[in-house]
Amino acid sequence: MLDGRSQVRRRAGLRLWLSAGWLGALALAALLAPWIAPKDPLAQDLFLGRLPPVWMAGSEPGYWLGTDSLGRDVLSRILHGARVALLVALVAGTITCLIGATLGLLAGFLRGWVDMVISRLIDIWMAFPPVLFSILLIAVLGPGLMSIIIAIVVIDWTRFARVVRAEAMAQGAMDYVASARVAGRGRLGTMVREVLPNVLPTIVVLLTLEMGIAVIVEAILSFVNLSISTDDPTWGGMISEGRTSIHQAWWVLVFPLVTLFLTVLSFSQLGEGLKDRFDPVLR
Amino acid sequence: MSALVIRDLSVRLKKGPPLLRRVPLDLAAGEVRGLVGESGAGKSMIGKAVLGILPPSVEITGGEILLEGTDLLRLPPKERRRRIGATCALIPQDPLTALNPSHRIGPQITDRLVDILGWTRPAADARARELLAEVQIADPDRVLRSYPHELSGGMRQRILIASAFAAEPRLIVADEPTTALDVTVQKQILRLIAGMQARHGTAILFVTHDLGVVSKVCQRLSVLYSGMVVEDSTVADFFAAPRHPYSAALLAATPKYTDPAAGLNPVPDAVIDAVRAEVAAFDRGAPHG
Amino acid sequence: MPILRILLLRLLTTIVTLAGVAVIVFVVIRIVPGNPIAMMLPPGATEEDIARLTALYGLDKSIPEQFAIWVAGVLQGDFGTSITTRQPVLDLVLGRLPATLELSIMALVMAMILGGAAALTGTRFRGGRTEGAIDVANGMALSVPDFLWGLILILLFGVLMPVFHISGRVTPSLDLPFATNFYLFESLIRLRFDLWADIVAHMFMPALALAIPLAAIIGQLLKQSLKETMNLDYVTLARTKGYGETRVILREALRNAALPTLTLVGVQFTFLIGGTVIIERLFSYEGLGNMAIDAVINRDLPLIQGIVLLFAAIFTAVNLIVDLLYAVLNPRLRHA
Amino acid sequence: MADLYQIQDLRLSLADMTAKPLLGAAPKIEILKGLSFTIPKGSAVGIVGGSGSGKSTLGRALVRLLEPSGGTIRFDGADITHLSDAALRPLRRRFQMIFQDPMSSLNPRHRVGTIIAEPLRLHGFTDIPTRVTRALDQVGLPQAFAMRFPHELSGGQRQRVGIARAIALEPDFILADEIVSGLDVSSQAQVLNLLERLVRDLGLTLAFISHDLSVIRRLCQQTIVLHQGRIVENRPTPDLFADPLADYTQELLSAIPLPDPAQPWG
Repeated sequence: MLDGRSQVRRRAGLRLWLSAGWLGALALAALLAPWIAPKDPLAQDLFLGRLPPVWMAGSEPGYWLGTDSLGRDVLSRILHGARVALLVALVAGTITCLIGATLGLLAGFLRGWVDMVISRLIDIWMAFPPVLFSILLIAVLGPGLMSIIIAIVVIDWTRFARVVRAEAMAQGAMDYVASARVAGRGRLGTMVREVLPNVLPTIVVLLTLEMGIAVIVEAILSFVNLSISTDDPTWGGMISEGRTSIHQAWWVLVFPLVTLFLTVLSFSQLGEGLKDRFDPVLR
Repeated sequence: MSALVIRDLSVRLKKGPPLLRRVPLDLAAGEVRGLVGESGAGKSMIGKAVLGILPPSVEITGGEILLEGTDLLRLPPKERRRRIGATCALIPQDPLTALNPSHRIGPQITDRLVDILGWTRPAADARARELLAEVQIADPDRVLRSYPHELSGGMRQRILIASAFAAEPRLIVADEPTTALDVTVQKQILRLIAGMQARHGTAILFVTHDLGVVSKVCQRLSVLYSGMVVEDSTVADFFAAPRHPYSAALLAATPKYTDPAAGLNPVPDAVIDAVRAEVAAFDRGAPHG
Repeated sequence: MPILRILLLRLLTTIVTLAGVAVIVFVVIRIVPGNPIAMMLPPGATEEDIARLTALYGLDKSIPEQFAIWVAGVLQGDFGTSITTRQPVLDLVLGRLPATLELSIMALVMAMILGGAAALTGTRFRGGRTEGAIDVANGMALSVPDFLWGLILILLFGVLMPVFHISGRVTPSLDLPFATNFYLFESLIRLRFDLWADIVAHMFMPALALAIPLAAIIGQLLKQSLKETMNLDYVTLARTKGYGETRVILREALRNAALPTLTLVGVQFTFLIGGTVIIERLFSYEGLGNMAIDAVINRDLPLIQGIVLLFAAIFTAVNLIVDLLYAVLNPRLRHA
Repeated sequence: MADLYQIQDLRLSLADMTAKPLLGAAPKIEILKGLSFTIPKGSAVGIVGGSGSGKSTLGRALVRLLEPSGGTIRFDGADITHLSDAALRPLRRRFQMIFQDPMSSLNPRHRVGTIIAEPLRLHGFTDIPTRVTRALDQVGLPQAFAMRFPHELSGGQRQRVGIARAIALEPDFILADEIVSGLDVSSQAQVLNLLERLVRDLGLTLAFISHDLSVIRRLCQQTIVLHQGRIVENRPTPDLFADPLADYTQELLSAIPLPDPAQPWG
């Protein structure tokens, strides 16, 4: 048993480092994109359209991952796209988490009418198809970074609220909550000091998961042409463009897709890894 | 004739510390033997090893389990399972979780008879009715058609006892069968088990932490500490004068309402140290397991 | 009695939920910038033309007034008229519904088969390498959403090894003899297996993309639930009776373990249906979701309202069905 | 000797959620059906009963984790039956509770030191580190344990932390709810000895809830036998054991298996 645990820990550790490594590298690339990108991501050159990656025949030096139909450098666009993706992930993820987790904690711990109101809101929200709702919101708010962030927060707070509510409810039934009452602690104090630390690991997992989801939502909105603007490089926009020329220039789709895939995977694995590592109960 | 003979049974956590240390045990046909010890002493591990229900994290590293002369550990898994199913039974601890909530009571008593022993369904049903009458359940037909949640805890424990005796086993492992019950219900259930045992002549391995219970239902007992049998006595001898200092201390620690002084004597540190040293010496002498 | 109670309670909350959805959508889409009427008229239209049409669609009234008119219509089965196609919203929406339903149910079946198999295999060989591999696969499938799986499937089975169709619901050149829009179902009934195969070849990849994350969730929850159940006393008891491992899992544990999984799968299935919106777009599949995105882009307000409300109705219906299933399968409720 | 607790016709009902109708409140089940008794200052009272007798509910009402639906609870003369949480707060220091399951009653994310210190901080104590040290000392745990998490301790050690948390506040009254039922006999004896010594040394009043009459016999001067929400017997412990009056008490006593084969039992 002891042995089994150390094996799990090793695997969890590897997972944590791999995902943190990828996200760290990506963040660095995003920060330095204007300096390290080999080309201008917006520069079009119709004579250099649909160039394959450098290791293939017919490629052009300097265009490492090839070009799209307008002759824009795929690598440079991926690097610049990372700026948008990570910004959305961080800002939207954090705000969604704060709002959703707070509402969930209040509903699950305080119960009563607070829970009634919040639960009913969650029910109504859950009756919306989220993708359609976000597209609708972008149509209302107009395209742009702010709109995307607002749309994600407005739609996804229920993800946190639902799970945190259930968890807080389960924790509320534990005797350590009763013993805090016996000690004379008030309701809000008990919630923050006693219950919150026990719900925190769940919140961390949800938060990193949400960051991954935010990246995807941004990509989906770019895909249906509702994100920032058609020119600015975003991964979703590149995927959308690559989808149409998939038989002629696969690299336009594959490279942003792989980047997006690894990023989303890393976010979710990061959360699981962090939970395993910093949970005193599991440790 | 012995119903069960265990020789040198060693069990350990996979690549971990030993849980049972060369345990010897002899259970005569029709005898009730108590297995006592504190939590972690390995008392229920013995019953699980016999029935082949050790958790997957645990492995048997040596010894023999002779059931009516056949070593269970040498049989191929499938045959071993069938033989255990045909000749042994378990009375589990918690009546509330030991019956499958989505099956009716009837099949839960008769399934072994039909599926493993090849009885016809009418014969098995008749047997089930007979058994329920024996454990003093009125209206057996209704009970057989019920789901577990429709019955009380005491009723469920009676059904589990009936089910254990269904195939006239030679050996029953009773794993803390009354720990979850109120003391008044415990008395009824223990009486019921003792009565059934006497009528059917079944040998029972009775796992419990309660020396009071042992003194009421067992003829012999084994006291375990850290997977080692430190004492093997008849009940009469043990309660008159326990031989091992650890088992003597355990007896002194057991509360007794007739004697307010009993029950507040923790096992002295010196006794714990001595028995630990014994275990350590044993491990040095016996690399086995 | 409890089943009836659950039903009634559900019905009440459903009404509240649908009313909430209706109000929110109605308000949100009416703050959309840009006049939808101006968009549908040819460039040379005069101010009077626009005003006349705006009045025709009732868009010149206040939002509460518009809402009252709309609700009155809905209660009589009139969901308004689409601005872009000028057809009744109800006809449009019901025409597309079968395609989306078939896709979702196909995905659900795939997810249950895949997830169930993963959970059972993982439980049967728990503690070993097989379980480890299943856990890793589950973890990957779970953390990557349907949109990405769709793109990956397009690359794998549409481009690299083109075995399935990557767009549409059926090959356009085929002659369809169908009376309803339930193509998959009707082709079976009419014994037109050639058409059925073509429809499946179109539906397979979008359905699989939707199914993968749900399969992972089912696999994970069911396996966890199975493993917990396998430690319960009644399972141990069954082992001592002489039953083998596989039999014990299937006969003793599966049913009890499936119950808690079921309620969670209900919520997840509504997520899957929500996912059809983008997956239908990705695979150019002519369902509700694809229509919804067009409706948003064209500012077709009555159509958006109708579609969103229909989705909400489907979601609540799914939850209702799950609650009923739970009650039927749980002996505790059935006989109480 | 004055009474610390005066309980008059105490009634308590809890909602039965399994029978909740579609609309409106769930029906109430009466758990405690009119209990009257007193707990004298400085005494140890045992409360015994089977499962479903209401003994734990009674305990939780005494420390006002539950609000009674009828009758009165007076603590040191003050009526605390319906006091709000805020009004109770200053009083809370004076009646403390030790829980049955220390794994659930000690917050798994806090260190032992924090668990003991937090209540002190809430009640405005000064020199908290000294008090934590002294509390650990009193329950026989080494100082280093202050830095440990609950899951790193054994069952007996966890229960000592529960005791330390309660006595650190210097209360007048301690409620112990089945605090040894999860422990082996040897650690059971250690914890009981410890509790008995502390109650004596600190002059505490104790209510000890248990299903085990043998334990109560040793620890308590007075025993209350509960059965189905009613008091069936409430007498000085030696009298009760020598000559049980109520049928249920007799049944309870005769059902206990003594570790003695000579006892006529079954």
